[in-house]
Order: sequence, then C-alpha cells, then structure tokens
Amino acid sequence: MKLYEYQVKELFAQAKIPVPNSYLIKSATEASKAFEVVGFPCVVKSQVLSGGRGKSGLIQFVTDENQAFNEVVRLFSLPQRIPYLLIEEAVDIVQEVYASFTIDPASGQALSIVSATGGVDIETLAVNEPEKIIQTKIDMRIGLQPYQANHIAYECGFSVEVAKKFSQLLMKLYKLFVQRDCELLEINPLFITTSNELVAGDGKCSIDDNSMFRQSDITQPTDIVENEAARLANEEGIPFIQFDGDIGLMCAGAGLTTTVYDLIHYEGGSVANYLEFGGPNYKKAMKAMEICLQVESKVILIVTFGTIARADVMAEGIVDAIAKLKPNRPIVTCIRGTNEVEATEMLKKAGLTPLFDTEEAVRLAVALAKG
Amino acid sequence: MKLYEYQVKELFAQAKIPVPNSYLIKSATEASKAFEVVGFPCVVKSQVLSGGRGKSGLIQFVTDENQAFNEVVRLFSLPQRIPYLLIEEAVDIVQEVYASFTIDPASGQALSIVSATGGVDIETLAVNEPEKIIQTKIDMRIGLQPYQANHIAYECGFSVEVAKKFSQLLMKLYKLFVQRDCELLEINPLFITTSNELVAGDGKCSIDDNSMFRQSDITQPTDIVENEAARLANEEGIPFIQFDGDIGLMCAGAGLTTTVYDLIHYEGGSVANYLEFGGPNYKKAMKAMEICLQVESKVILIVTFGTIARADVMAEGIVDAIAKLKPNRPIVTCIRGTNEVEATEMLKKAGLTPLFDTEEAVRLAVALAKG
Amino acid sequence: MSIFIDRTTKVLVQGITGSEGSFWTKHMIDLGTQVVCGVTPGKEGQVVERLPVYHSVARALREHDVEASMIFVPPKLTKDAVFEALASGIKKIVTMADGIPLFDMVAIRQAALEHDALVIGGNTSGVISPEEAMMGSFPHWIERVYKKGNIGVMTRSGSLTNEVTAMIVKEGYGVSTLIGVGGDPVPATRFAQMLPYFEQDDETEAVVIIGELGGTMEEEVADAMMQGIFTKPLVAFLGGRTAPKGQKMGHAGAIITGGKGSVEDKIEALTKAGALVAERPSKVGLLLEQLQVKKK
Amino acid sequence: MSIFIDRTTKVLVQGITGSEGSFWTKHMIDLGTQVVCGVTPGKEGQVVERLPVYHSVARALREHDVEASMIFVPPKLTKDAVFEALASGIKKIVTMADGIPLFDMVAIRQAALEHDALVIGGNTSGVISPEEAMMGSFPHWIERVYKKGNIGVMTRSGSLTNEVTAMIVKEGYGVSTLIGVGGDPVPATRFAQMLPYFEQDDETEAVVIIGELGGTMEEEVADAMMQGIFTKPLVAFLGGRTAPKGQKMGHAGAIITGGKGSVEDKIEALTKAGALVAERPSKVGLLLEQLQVKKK
Repeated sequence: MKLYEYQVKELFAQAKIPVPNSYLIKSATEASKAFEVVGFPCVVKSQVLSGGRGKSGLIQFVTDENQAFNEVVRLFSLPQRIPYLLIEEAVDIVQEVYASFTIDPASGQALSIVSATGGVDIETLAVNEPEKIIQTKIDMRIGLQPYQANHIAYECGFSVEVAKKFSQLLMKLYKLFVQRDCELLEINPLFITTSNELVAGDGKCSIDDNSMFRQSDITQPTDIVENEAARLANEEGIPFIQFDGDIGLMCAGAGLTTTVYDLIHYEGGSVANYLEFGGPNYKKAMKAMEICLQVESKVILIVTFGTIARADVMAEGIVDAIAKLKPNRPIVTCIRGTNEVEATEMLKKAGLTPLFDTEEAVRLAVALAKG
Repeated sequence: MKLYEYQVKELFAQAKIPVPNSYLIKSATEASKAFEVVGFPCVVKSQVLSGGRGKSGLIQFVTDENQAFNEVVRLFSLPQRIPYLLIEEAVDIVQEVYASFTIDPASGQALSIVSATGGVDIETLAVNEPEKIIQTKIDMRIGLQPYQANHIAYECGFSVEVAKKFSQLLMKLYKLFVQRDCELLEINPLFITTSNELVAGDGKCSIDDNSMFRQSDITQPTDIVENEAARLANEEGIPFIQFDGDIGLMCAGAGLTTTVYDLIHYEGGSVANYLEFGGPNYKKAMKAMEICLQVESKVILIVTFGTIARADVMAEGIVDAIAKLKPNRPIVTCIRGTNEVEATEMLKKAGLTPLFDTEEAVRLAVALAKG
Repeated sequence: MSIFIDRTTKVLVQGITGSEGSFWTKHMIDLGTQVVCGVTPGKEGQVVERLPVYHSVARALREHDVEASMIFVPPKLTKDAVFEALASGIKKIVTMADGIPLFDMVAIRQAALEHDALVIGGNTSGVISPEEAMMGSFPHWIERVYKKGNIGVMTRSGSLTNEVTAMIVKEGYGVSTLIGVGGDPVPATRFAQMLPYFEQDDETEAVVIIGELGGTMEEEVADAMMQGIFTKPLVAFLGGRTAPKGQKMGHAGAIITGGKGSVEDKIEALTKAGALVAERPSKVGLLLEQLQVKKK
Repeated sequence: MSIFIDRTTKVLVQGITGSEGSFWTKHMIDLGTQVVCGVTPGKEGQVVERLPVYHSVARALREHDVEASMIFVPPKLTKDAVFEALASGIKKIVTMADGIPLFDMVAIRQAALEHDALVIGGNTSGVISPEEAMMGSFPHWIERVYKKGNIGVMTRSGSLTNEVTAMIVKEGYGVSTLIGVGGDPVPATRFAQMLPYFEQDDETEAVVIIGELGGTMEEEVADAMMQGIFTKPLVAFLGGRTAPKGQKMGHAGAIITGGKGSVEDKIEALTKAGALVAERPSKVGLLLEQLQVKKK
C-alpha cells in the first residue's frame, strides 16, 4: 500500500524525524486556518499518489494569501479530484539530499541508498553518475549499524555537525522501515537548512501488502472519492487498473493477464481495464464481472489457465454472472485448466462460444471491439 | 543484579506469564490484609536472594490464619533479617517443569534449558539423567523460533493442549530474557495445574550488570537493611563479600584477590572480607579502607599488581586513608606495578613496611592474625 | 531425467494434515513422488495417505531419511516452517504460500543462502518433473501441459506457465523439470541459481525461462550465459512489453537497477548473451526448433 | 618470535583520539608496534602520534594496508567498532573495554566466528609479545614481568597475570606472546582457539594458562590436548580453589556444565590431558622446569 505524503510525514514525526510545519486541508474553506497556522511563504502540495507532482504543477510555492488561496481553489478544481492539500512552511535550504531504504532481492538484504545530491533528478544521477549514490547492504538480522550510518554520512562530505545528525536520522529511518514492513521508505528531498538542521521535505512509503495484517493502524483515507469500479475492486482485494481503451480484461494470474495485455496491443487493440481474479480470488467471477461492467468497454475478454484455480468453478461463476448481470456487450472466453471439459460444456449451455487458444481469443476480442 | 522472587514475578506478569495470586508484606502488621487477599491454603515465602529456601525452612505451606500468622512472625524474627514475605496462593498441581534461558559462552548463542521434571532436584537430574534435560541453542540474531518452542514442548511429552500453552509461554519467556538483558531467567518450578494451566511457581532472574544502564526501571529495593560495609561497597560499586574470618582483604583485580584468598587458606588463615578495588576503582583506596574497617578483622592485607592501575596512585590513597581513618589493626601491603618504586617510598614514609612478594605478605598477615 | 526431484527423492510434507497439504500430497504420490512422512504440530500419530505424521521435523527425521521438504502452511507460518526444515539439514525445500510477508521472504532467502540450500518459492506451484515426481500443486493431469521431455522450464508465474508450456508441448516438445521460483518480489531462489543444475542434467537439452518486467532475474540469467555457466540453448518469453511503467518502487527501484528492469533491457541482455526471446507464447516452440533442439 | 602480533603487523587504532587511545598508542609504538593509522568518527584530518586519523575504518583502508585493529572505545560502543572492523575484512582485533553488555559480547563472539576472525577481549589488557609489539595496555616497562622468552601465556585475568608472569620470569623464563582473552563471561575468543597458533609457533616451547573457577575454557584446553591439537608442555594456574561456591547462575550454570566448572574439575581434566597444575603462582616456573622446558 502506497501512502500519501501527509501520511508518510506523520510516520516521520512519530519516529522523531523532523518535518516542516504543515496543515492538511480537505476543502478551500479550511485554507484560511491553514495559512494562519503555517504562515508565508509556504508550499501548497497536492496529495496524490502519482509521482512528478512538481513537474505537473501540483506543488506550488506561494508568498501571500491571495496567491495561495487562488492556488488552493485551482488545485481542488482539477478534474483528477485531488482529495487533500498539504499547506507546508517553506524551508530555507542549502542542500537537498536523497535517502531511502528498500530491499535488494538478489542478496536478501535491505539496502540503504543515499546521495548528497538529492531532489527530482535522482534517477538521472543514478544513470549518469552512479558513483554519487552510496548503496549499502544491511543484514536485516542485525539491522543498520551505527558505523554504517556514520560512514555513509562522511562519504556524503557533510560537516561533522551535519554528519552526526544525518547518521542519527538514518538510524531512525531504518527503524521505521523495519517497524512498518516497508517495501520502500524514502526521503527526497531531505533538506539541509541554513542553520544545519535536517528536515524531510518529501517522503514516499510503500508498505508490503502481505504485512498489512500487522500494520492495521495505517489505513487508506476512506473519504477519497474514487471511481466505483476501483472502489469495488479494492474492497474485494482484486487487482484492478483502469485505462481508456476498448477491451475489458478479466483474467486469472498476473503473468497471464500482462501477456494478454501485450497481445491485445500487438493486434492493434486497446485495454479498458486490467482485472486479475486468479489465485485466492478465482471463485469471485461474479464480483469480477460486476467490476468489469462498471467500466466502459466494447467487449469483455476472459482468459484463464488455472493451476489451482479450477476451470469449472470459474466457468460456473461466469455463467451465474451472465445470468444475473446480463452484460450489455460481447464476452469472449478462453478457459483452460483442471476440469476444462466440464467448463466448456457450461459455457456453451450459457450461449457462449468458448475458445481454447489465447491468441485466437485476443484476435476475436480486438475484432469485436473494432466493430 | 539478582532480583528477588517478587520482582521476577512482576516481570512475568508484565510479560503475560501467569503467576499465582499473591501479596507482598514488609511486616507482620500487613499479614491480615495479605491473607484476606490471597486466602487459604497459601504459601509464606521469604524474599531472600540465596537459594535453597525450601530446604532451610524459609518457605512454609500454611492452611489457616493462626498457623500462617505464626510463620510470618517467626520468619520476620530470624537473625538474617528477611526484608519481605510473599504470601502466595497454593496451586493444585499435577507436574513441575523447569524452564530457563541463559547464555552459552562457547557458541556465542542463547541457550534454552527445559525439563519436564522440574523442581528442587534439577541439578541432580542434570548429573544423573542429562537426557531428561532439553538444551536448545538459539541464534540471538533471529531469536527463539516457534518451531523450536514447539519441538521442545512435544519432547517434554506434554499433551497437545499443554504443549501449545507451553510453547507460547517459552516464546514470552525468551522475549523477556532479551528485553531485560538477563544472564539468567528461570522458572522453576513451572506448575502444570490440575486444569492444564501453566503457572510460574518460582522465578530467578539475574540481570547483566553491564546492561543495567538500559534497565534503569529495575532497582534493588532501597528499604532492605544490609550491613553498613555491604551498603557502602554497593554504593561505590566495589565488589565485596563478607565472611567471618580474620583477615580483611583489600586487593586489586578479581583473579588476584581470589588467588590471595586461596593462599590465605593454604597458610591456615581465614578471610574476614573479600574486597576488590581494581579496574575502574583503583583510585578509591580511601573508600576501600573505610569499608574494610567496618568489618571485624585482625589485620588488613593489601595486594595489588596493577596493569593500568598505577601503584603510586594506589599507595597515595592508602597513605591518605591511614592518616584519616587511623586504622586500629595492622596493615600488610604488597603493592607492585607501574611506579612501584615511588609507591614503596610513600608507604615507607607512612610507617609501613611494604613487601614485594605476595606469598610472603600472605604468610605475614596470617601470622599477625594468629597473634 | 530431471533435476531437483525425481522418483528417488524422499520427501517430507510440512502441513500435511491441512486441506491443501493432504490434497496435494495425494497428487504428489499419484504422480510417483516418494513422500515418506508428514509434519503438523499437535497431530503426531495421525495418518495421511498412509503416511505417519509427526509433531516436528526433528522428530520425523529420527524415523525417516528425508532429502526434501514440501511446505503447505499458511503465509504467516511459512518462515518458521522453512527455518525448521533448514535447521534440520534439509537442503531442498519448496514452499508455496501466496502472501508471505516481504521481510519474512528476506529472512528466508538469507537463511537459504547461509545454509547453502535450495528453497523454492514462496507464491509458487512448485517443482515438477512430468511423469516422474512433483513437489507442489501442479495440475499434472493436464496432458497438453505436463508432458515429459527435454526442455527445462523456469518461471515466475502460474497461469502463464501453463499457457507457455502448452505451446512448447504443442510444438512436439516436453518438459524435463519445471521450476516455479515464485511470484514474490524476493523469491528464495533465483533463476540463475538453478542454471548449473540444468547445465549438468543430461536429459535437459534446452531451457525456457518465463519472465516479466521488473527485477533483475532475467539479467542474471544473461550474465550466467556470458560467463559460460550455462551453455545450452535458451529461449525466453517475457510478459509486460507494452505495460505502462510501474511506479511502485519509486526512485529506489530505478536506482538499484541503474534505470534497467524494463522488458526491453532484459531482451537486450538476453539477446547479447545468445538467448532467443519469443514475442508471444506461441513462438517459444518455434524458437526451440530454430535453435535445433531435438524433439524427444 | 610470537603469534598474533609482531613488528611486521600493521595495526589500526579505533578510538585513537581518546585519552586511553592516544596514551596507549604511544606505548604500543614505543615498544615497536607498527601502528599505521587511527579512526575516530568526526576527527578525520587530526594527527595522533604522527598518524593520520580517519572518520571510518573503510576510509582508512583506502589509504592503508591494515592487518589488525586495536579498539579503545567505551563499552557501549564496542560492538559497533568490532562490527566495523570485521565488515572491513580485518581478521585480528583486540578490544579492551571493561563493561561491555553481555548480549553485545554474544553478538561479537558470533560475528567473530562467522567472519573466521580472532577478536580478543573485551575486558582485557590485550596481547603482548614482549620486546616486540603489543596491542593493548600492558605496563610493558615492568621488566620483571614483560621479558621476552619462549613461554606462551593465556589468561582471563589482569593483575593475576602480572603476579604469575613475574614468577615465570623469576625462574629464568620469558614470554613469547601473552594473550589476555578477557574476564567477561563471554570472551570473543577462547583459550582453546589460540592453542593451534602456539603449537605452530617455533619460539613457543610451552604454554602457561592462568584460569579460574567457572566456565569451561580450561576444560576445552584439556580437550584440545587430548585430541592432539596441542602437544607442547602446558602448565596451568587456577584461582579459586577454596572459593565458596557461587550461585550467580543458579541451576542453569550447573546444568550447562553438567555440574562441572569447579577448580577441582578443571584440575582433573587438565591433569588427565597431561598438563601440570600449579597450586600457587610461585610454583608455575618450577613446573615448567619439571617439564624440562629450556630457559631461553
């Protein structure tokens, strides 16, 4: 689960990692109070999960109330429906640093990534000047050691005063990373202020979904307005992404779904939604169909090749879903795996023409979508 | 630091390890209240740090208030000054189990020691039937694993119901062992009750002195009346043990002090007190002398052979102590090490006859003690 | 023949009394796998598929020789089960649970490396040598997928594996051993670690890897080929060529891989190392033919 | 000659800018030790005894070849310093702090074993090869103790070591290398681990161990002798023969050692293995003579 900036900063504050003074608002009517608390100049920051907020104008530096208020109104009026704005004090800075922890799958260790040259261009730096990025592996059985944090700090070329603060901050960040079962915990930029203080300017945190059971105090804000299909999918724990193409995918298995997505594009088609009801969700054909029907599409393409997921169970669910939901668009099926013969019989009885070859099914779906 | 039983049981209760219902009293006047809370039958348990309480009559099973009150009065009147009594409910038991964690120095790992046959004779069992004791090494980087606790429980031959409870209890006990920097954490006996509950009947806990800085919420009860010498030594952090012999030892270095203790016994002498003012305490000759003078002895024997501890510094302290405290008994010195020539001069000026050979000094002290 | 498991491999099943454990134990035995006993704490004395059940792996090993452990326990208990098997000296382990906490997988991977053991999974159907033996949950009865042959298969996926393998079989090939390393971000064992075994296996004449965007497992395969660790023909199919760029791991992911990890990068690395990359599942068999791999 | 350290050993000092660190660095150099640089975080650029100081061991190693690290840091920082040296690949480490938390020593010992490194300490004066080199804080200027010769010495004590060694020297012997393994309950390196080095050292003709009641280090020495790992003459002095039985470790201590660990048990094991045990310090030299160890 990805957290919003304001949530990450709440975690930072709990972990005693300094963050700028700020105030979160849900509507323009709360803006005056926020400006009163935070003062000017300040930064108006849209709370969305996608990256590149600065470049797409979703973060605005403002110097007076008039300008600030206009920005707040503008941002809340954007079609993408920004749920919150974080009004945050502007910090006088001398340097922007990058610091993160993640997992290095190859070694089975945690990885600290630090660069004295942080900010928005860190990925370019990684490609062009990788020597400016300090990567340190961490044995998670014993954790980040103080000597490692210390070495990293001095490798950044910090003064002794800043180095001491930085290595302590890195220890706190690692502790938070572990406590919160993070896939990624990142401060970027980490500000070094004119008075040699360290302040987390922005933060990213992605919590491992498989560990959410022990992070139950962290929840996605419930009042964020999403589209109904995404809301339903999220509620059912069904992986779902909406696009603006023609073919609604209802497949089982992430690898297979991704491959069908590729095949559709090879055939000149386009995808309306990615929906994957495999694994533990293979009995949820009814819900999966309901979600697909929420999305505008010209055809629904169902492809499965189950290992544990039984073809007859999925077929039965599909037949029931069609009977109940009466889909207003053509459905192409390619259901294989255990008990596929029984599955085929069911689908035929329900008036479908089941296929057995994925590529054939894709071609048919693309043709139907093109009309 | 060794904890009293009632302190250990407080730790158990915090760690959700079940303990019998109990009430701690400091005087006989509190007994009625205790009996009211705990009920009968109950056990009156003297809170002293030495072992073998049962065998020496310091733990008494009582069935009514009259008998109980007599025991309380008797125990509080013993010459050894028992500070507290723990009045504890009697538990109906079917089995006594032994469970502890300690450190195995050879492997650098923690060690779980469990026996389904616990109780007072566990040491005899260790010698005669070692196969009845299950020793399990624990990699402290990852801690006791549930599969280990489970295996131990079934090796004990417990029923499934008891095994599940026992393995959970063992996990909690290990966690407490680690959290509290224990050298030893022991439940003996661990009762299995007639209703298949597990209850810690008695507990021992020794906390690593070098880790006390992070266990500052645990303190020795301040209201326990000790002898003045022990109190002073404890206050100064000077290792001190009182005996009832003739020669007061004031030596530097644990190994050397122990050796001098041996040599005195070889020569037919006896020791009044063990006192070791080496290491970080080598500048505390004044305090060391003060403590030694609190103890009844016929002669004070000072032996040092410093490595970091400078002989002249120790000699200076001794000379000052003699001038100020005017000891009422002979003093034999054998001070060697860095600047021993200067040390010798100082001691001579103070009227002493410094020796250089430990065994000669011991012989002299024994002769003086015998008069 | 096969690698990792064959009819002589003595297998213990952890979690044998659960519904998944008992169901798949039956199928493992049906296929020819030599399952010798099972473990479920608290169930010692029970019998599953005529096999004795023990409280712990250590207790089972007192009575049985065991070379491999198949683990059917829920995700939260998987780390403990793997640690138990490793501590008992078992060097081949398959663990299938989907939903193992990330840091548990990190601990499992590190423990596997420390014990010099092959732990396959989690989030996998396991390992199968068709018509020989399996540790896992493959629908081995689907003949147009699980046919014996001379192609080694390694995969990160489940359903896609059936899709691709069916295409291999359709072209007249069969599978020596199929290894699902699992779909988790930190699989306990990685593609490249298994290559030396396929290299040494007489009956494996070529290897197919089924990969996808993200991570560096495919690049590690290319490295192993460049270093001469693996010299047999290799064909790859990679899902996610047209996928929108994922932002899940933010900057850090990009930094670790030096900006690599896209399907294009993987194709470049594999092609440079001499592998052929199939554009779609139906092309995999044709590329094996193109590499002159015999049909057997 | 000597083991562990001699005039060719390049030594780094961690905590060199502290009062103890700088004081003993001077003495180590005075004796002939080849100290090449120092480390104190935050003090890079400073100079101590004409040696450059670095922020971290890794930074020091970029500029210097280092074989051994001498650690003078407070007890609470010792584990970190040892881990830093080990992570940098240094295989000989001496750490002297008195008061290291028990679980830190457990971690240090395990890390030392894992890295196949010799970590001497904590709570020790260190290692000295008299008239050659030292890592530690010995008053090497006391000639009636620190005299060069052919007797290897291992000890758990400080002052008692001076007492016993003075007696060895009084009898006309000298010391090849003296190793204080330290007085903590979990020393990072144990007596028996050092025996193979003394066994191989041409200049060591016999070994004296200075032990005491408790633990099993002396019994391990006896085992090594029984196994033929150590074959030279060995004399032991053990303090605490008449000591009242300690109860510190309660039942657990007795269970671990199977009721052993008393001085009597140690004497029995050592005697059985062919060692001689001196009743008092003044007898150690005489027993060496009895074993026909040459005076040199």
